[in-house]
Amino acid sequence: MILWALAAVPVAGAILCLLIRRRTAVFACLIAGSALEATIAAAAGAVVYRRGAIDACFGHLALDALSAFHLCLVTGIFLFSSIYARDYFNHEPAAQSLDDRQARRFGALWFSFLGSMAGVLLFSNVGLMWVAMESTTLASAFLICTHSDRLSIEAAWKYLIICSAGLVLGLLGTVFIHGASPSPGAAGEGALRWPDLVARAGGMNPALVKIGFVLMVVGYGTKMGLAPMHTWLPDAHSQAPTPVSAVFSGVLLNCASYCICRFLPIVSAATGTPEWGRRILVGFGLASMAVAGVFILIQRDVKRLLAYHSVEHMGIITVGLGFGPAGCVAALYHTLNHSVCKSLAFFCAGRVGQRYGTRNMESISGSAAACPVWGTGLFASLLVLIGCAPGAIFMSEFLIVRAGISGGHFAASAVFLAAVAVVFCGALKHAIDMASGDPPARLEAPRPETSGARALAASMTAWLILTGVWIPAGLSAVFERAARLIAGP
Amino acid sequence: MTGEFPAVLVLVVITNFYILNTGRYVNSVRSIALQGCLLAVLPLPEALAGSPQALFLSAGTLIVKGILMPLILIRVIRSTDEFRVAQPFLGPVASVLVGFAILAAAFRAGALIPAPLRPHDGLMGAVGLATILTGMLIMVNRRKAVGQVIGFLILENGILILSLRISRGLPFVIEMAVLFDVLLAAMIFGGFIQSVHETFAHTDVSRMRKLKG
Amino acid sequence: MMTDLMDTAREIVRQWAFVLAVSPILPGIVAKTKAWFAGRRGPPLLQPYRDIFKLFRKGAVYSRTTTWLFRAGPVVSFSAALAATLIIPLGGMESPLTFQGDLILFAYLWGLSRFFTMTAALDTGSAFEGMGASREAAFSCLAEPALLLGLLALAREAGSFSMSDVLSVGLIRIWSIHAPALCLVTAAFLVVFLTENSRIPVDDPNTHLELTMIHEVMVLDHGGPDLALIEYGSAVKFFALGALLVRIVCPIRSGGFWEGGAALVIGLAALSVLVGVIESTMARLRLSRIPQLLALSFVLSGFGVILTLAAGS
Amino acid sequence: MTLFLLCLGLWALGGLAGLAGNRRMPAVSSAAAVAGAALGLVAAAKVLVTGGGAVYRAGWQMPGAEIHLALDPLSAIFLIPILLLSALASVYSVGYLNGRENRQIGQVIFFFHLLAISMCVVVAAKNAVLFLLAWEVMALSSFFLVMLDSRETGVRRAGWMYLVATHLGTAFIVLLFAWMGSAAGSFDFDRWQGISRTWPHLASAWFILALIGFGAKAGFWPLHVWLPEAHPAAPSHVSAVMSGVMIKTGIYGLIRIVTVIGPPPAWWGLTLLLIGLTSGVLGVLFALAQHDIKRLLAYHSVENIGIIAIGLGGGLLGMSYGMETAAVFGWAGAILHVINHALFKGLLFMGAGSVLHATGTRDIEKLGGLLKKMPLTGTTFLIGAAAISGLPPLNGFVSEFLIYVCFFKLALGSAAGGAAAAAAIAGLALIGGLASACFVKVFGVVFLGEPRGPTGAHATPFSMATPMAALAAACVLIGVFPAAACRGWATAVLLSAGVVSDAGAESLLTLAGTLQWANLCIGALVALMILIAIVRRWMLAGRPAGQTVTWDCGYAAPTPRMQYTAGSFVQPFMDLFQAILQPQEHRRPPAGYFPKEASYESHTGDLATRRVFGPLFGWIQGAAEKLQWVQQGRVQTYLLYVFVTLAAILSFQAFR
Repeated sequence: MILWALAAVPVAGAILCLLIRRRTAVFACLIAGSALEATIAAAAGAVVYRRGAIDACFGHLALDALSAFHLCLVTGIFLFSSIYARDYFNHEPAAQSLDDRQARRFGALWFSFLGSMAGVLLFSNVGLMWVAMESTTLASAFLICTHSDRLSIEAAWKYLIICSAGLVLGLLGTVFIHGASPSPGAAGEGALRWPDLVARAGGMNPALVKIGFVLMVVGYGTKMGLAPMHTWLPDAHSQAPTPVSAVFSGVLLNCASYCICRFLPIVSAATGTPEWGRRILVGFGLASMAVAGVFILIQRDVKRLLAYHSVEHMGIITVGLGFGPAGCVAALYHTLNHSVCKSLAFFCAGRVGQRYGTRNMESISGSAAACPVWGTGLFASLLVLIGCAPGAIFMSEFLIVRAGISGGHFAASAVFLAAVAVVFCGALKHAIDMASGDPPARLEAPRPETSGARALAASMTAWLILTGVWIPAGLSAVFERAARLIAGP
Repeated sequence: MTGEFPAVLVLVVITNFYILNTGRYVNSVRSIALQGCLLAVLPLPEALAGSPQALFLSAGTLIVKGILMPLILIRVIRSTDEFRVAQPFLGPVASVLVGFAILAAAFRAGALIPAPLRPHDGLMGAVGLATILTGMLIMVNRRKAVGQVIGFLILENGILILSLRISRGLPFVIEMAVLFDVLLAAMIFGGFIQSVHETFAHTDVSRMRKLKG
Repeated sequence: MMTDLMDTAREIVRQWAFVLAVSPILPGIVAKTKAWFAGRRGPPLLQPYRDIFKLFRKGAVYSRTTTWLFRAGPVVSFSAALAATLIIPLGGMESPLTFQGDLILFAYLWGLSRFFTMTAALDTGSAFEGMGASREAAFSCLAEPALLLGLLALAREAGSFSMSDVLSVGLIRIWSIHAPALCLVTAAFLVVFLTENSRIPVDDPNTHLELTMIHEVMVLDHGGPDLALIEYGSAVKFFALGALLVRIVCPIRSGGFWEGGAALVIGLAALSVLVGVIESTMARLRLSRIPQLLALSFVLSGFGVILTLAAGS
Repeated sequence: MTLFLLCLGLWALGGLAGLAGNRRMPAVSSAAAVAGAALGLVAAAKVLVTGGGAVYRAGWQMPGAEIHLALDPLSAIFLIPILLLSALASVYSVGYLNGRENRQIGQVIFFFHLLAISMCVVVAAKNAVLFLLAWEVMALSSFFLVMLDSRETGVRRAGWMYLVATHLGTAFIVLLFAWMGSAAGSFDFDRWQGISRTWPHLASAWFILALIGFGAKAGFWPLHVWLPEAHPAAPSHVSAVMSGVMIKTGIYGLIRIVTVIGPPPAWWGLTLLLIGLTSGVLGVLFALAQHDIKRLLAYHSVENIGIIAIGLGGGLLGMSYGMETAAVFGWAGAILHVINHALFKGLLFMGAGSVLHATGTRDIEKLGGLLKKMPLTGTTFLIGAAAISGLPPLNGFVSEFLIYVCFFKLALGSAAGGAAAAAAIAGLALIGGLASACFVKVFGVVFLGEPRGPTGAHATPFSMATPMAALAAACVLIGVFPAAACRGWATAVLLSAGVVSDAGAESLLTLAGTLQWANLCIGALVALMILIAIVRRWMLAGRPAGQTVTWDCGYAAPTPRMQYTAGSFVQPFMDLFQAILQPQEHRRPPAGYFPKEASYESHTGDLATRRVFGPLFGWIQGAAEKLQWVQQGRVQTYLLYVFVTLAAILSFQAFR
């Protein structure tokens, strides 16, 4: 029942948005709808936490610890972004601002994006999961070019074509996994339900599963932004309106990583050793971190900078997943930290960019003085992002290294730290130069921020520091349970 | 028994080569339509064996891949005036030769794919693989947006063939969902190409290179 | 404990009295030797006593630029020199204050005296005195390692690193076994001795109006009792460093304080003559050559250490 | 332990009070700081006197982590300078910050208190995760303090270099802790004790990691590059704390890890010795060449860290050769030097801050004659300068003396250690000579002579003067009464560090005896100095004492411009060590018979920055720029990446 509700809210929201006339009402609808979805997701999460996995519709819809965790994260970030979106579009210059028609379209797409992501997490059937994943691409492509200018269309086209081509490989991977079962046809419609697949994994043809998994990693990895398939990511993140960038980076990538997670237990059961799959993940993760490091060093656009940070952090999460059970716990912890921190960073970067009228970091200086809330927030979130304690990301990276070392991955851990260090050097310079110095004289006196904006920035920062020094017991239990689903007990 | 249609499979390969060779997008789209119709034949034996789902699947494939998607593409081509294939990175002759190399490689690699179901049937796997690779080649090789979409559709067709070879097709619901998804994708691609055309006055995506680094 | 302390205090006072009484004669001997070489009659042997006495009775003139540091400089350098003599054993007996590590203190006391001489020089704001201080600093920081390495070589031979043990009668035995190492160290110490006492070929104590001078130029502005303290202090320094050299070269055995003291004074007189001879027969080195000379002395001590290490292993 | 926690609490309250942004808050915060420090000092003293420890444990929701604070003698001996200097610096800051915006003052107070708390936690933490967290908070809070005047480009650069250096160091520590933690199966330091018995072949790898990781914080050459940038940029009381105690947490970490790992092989000691010699000599040489007083002091921190490393190296060599007495002297010397350096470097930075506060410049070439205008600052600065030069009868001499003794003992006791000892002794002597030259330069040029520029100066406010006087007094007390100053802690600390196994060991008695004798000698020296000063005064009493201009070989009208400058003072050194210093000179020689203008300027950049890190970072940046072609914007190429990656992995998997 609750699962159906989760699926229904976005659909209803999308339809409602199309019916509403005024843009203010659309934004109210966005906030209300995503708040409702977040509440239901939290309730569902609580049920899962209390009673274990739940399902509906003959097991096609299901929610277990892993997907419940991701669902709560998705809906939470979505709620924040919806709140932020209203503020953001209110501050856009007149030429860029949404009119009623555009707002309606934005609202409908926004809800369908939410719905398709919820679908990815709710479908227990990996085939339908793929379909939902592909529809996130389709739903979000138009969100990127909300303002249809040349750059955003270029970015959206790259996003659309690369992600579609990549994801279609994921479909092929699903086919291979399906074909690897001893008798794929016999299982009928439930053949691709995840619990069944895991149960049958021991008897699967390992060679086919391996091919399937490689296809899967490349396919979903494209969507997740793993190098060298990440190329669409900086373009899309930088050109999308900031609330969309925040959702992209904050949760869309997580959904892709979630898809890969789902296949890990199947691979380790089918190949008889967990190491094979993990090695591939570690390789991709490290490559992403290295590539991100290179491009962060030479970046000039603040949103592209954040986008490459996403590449880096997806790499970190992937490496964590490749480091075994303890690494999975850390990777999930990191997923949470990255989502909160990155969306905060995007929120701040977006507003700072609006204030300066540019995203070029060389033209942004003294932002901490020029717009105290967002400039300071940008600096703080960048510091957390590059791994300064007591930010939560420091701790999760430490835990990943710990998992790597205790798993004997010395070389990988060393490369991991080296890549983090390169990113640190590059990004810190950008962060310092943006936050301090003298603001340009042309800026008019800052408008006072709404208390809602202040509260948003402050609460997210506080959360990041809080979880950096203390993980609530419930949260760590969630990580443990979800990690057990990925990496086995 | 599905897939006992060597002639159909050979025709699929020939359409691939034709698309690689042709200089006009309308011809490519016609071949895509033909390919869609050919794919619709593949589930027929199962449908004749009394599976209504296979019949639905066949009909769905025919409607979506044989009719709707080509129509969408033709409309896009008409509205954007992009009839001719812009000079690709590899010329038509080179493309065909590479296509041939792909085919040869696919026959070699198709034999490498372990097939628990029917160890002796090499043709279907090879053709599926060749079609996938051809789709990739076209996506990489064509400059214009329509060309890339055509490549994507061929890639998708290849996956369909290969899935029949590997696992006798995915479960019905999923196949239908995928079909629907692909249709949606084609529509959105179409819409996008139109806005690209409106904004840039051309659809040569290899010239959209403002975003880099 | 209390009686021990009283004994030590008595010994200290006795040693100081001895040093203060004897040391000014040594520059007198040097001057006499130089006069003899130059064919002059020269000042009387006891002239330094008279100079010091005369200066002590004078008043003083201070520059308006100076501060209390200018006045403190001579006090500190004189006390440091006098304190250093406590560590040197006179004759064949132990010095009043002796412990493992006293030779480090010995070396550092010169550093203290130098530090305050240099600051006092800079206190005048004079370019000349600043220049002197700068050169003093540069050359002494090369001389100090030479001194400490030489002491290390001796310490290794003696198996102890208190000055009294190093300069004990045991040296006679060491001369018979490790003469080369001791020769090297002696040569190094001679250079250090000449440098620290501002003697030719490093410095010329007599002509402080030349731009090339080092030590004397630093004390240009001092007068009266301050200058007396400086002069007296340099005599004591001559005594202390000279005693080190003399005791290495002739580690004679003698029973009591007075016999040993007398023997030491004879040795120091000989050293003064030697200094006079060197000053009369050699020219001052060019300023840029001085670091080379000091580096040489460092190498000599270092080689001495290497020899003792090789012998030990 | 309650006292210690109470101390942290008071500091925290003080920090939060600072945020209130009230005019009176600085005084309130520093009162809280002083009260907290007093409590903490009592706690530390109790530990040192009883030799026991105090423990506080609490659960912590973090994998592998536990809030485990414990004061053992080693922690306590580091805690003392931390608390002392932080509290004094807090008092100093009341006057120093006066005149800045309220908001800025609030920030400084908050981060300063955070820095102090995190330093305390670093030395008290017994859990690796807690240690790491405190370590990073320490780095971050000091980063914000360095960045206080971040409108200046130089300050931003300094902040960047500082945080990068310290964070790269942390990366090594993370690796080290993760590794040791997984080897020991726990992140508790107590469980790591003697870990090299179980994992003998890994101990050296750990040592190297610790050396790099903690060395970056401590400022071992060539990881010191951030020091000469960050210290001048930070407010002076912060520089005092950073240089005086924060970099010592690196030494603490190294000592903690080395003592935890187990018996050291000889090459550890040799490595530390070599690093120490390099840091010491190069640090002081580059200090000589600087004209910025705070930059110069920063290089002296490198030098003094070098001396500490030399002492530690000697201690480790003594342990590995089984020469307990030598080891005791090396360790005691190194640890005492940690305290001493905190005292005199804190004092010197505060002095430099007073000069900066009074004149508005850090360039020593523009200063002069300040002793008359700022007598207290000048006198205390002189004491600090003499102390850092290692001169008797001040505290710097005592610790260097102990280190010397260590090496003499090593040289006398073993042939193997002889060469190392000779190198150490020669190096220490050279360092000592150069340091005293450098401080003669600083003190002479800044405080003596006549003012060189038109800078005005005002007297030092009371709140700034008091801490300096206290520190100077501490320097003198330790110097004059070395035996009393060391007796209290040496036994407890050396026992807990595992250098000696028995409180009544002969080596400890030797240490005490030697110190007693040194005390006697120094006492004699001090008595003599006082006596002579009195005699001199008695002689001069009633005699005429004239006042005139400096004679200066007969110039009639000397001007301040004719004084020797710092640049000319160090010219012989620049000539001698030109190959290492490589100064960049800008000269305009006088031309013609009546030259109007001529000038000479020299600037000495850091060797490691220019020759190692600059080119390295430049190379990385250049390589990154070259790699940009990977992403040239053509979507077809991007698709190719996806397909080629797939093909590559599949074929790689197929052919394996």
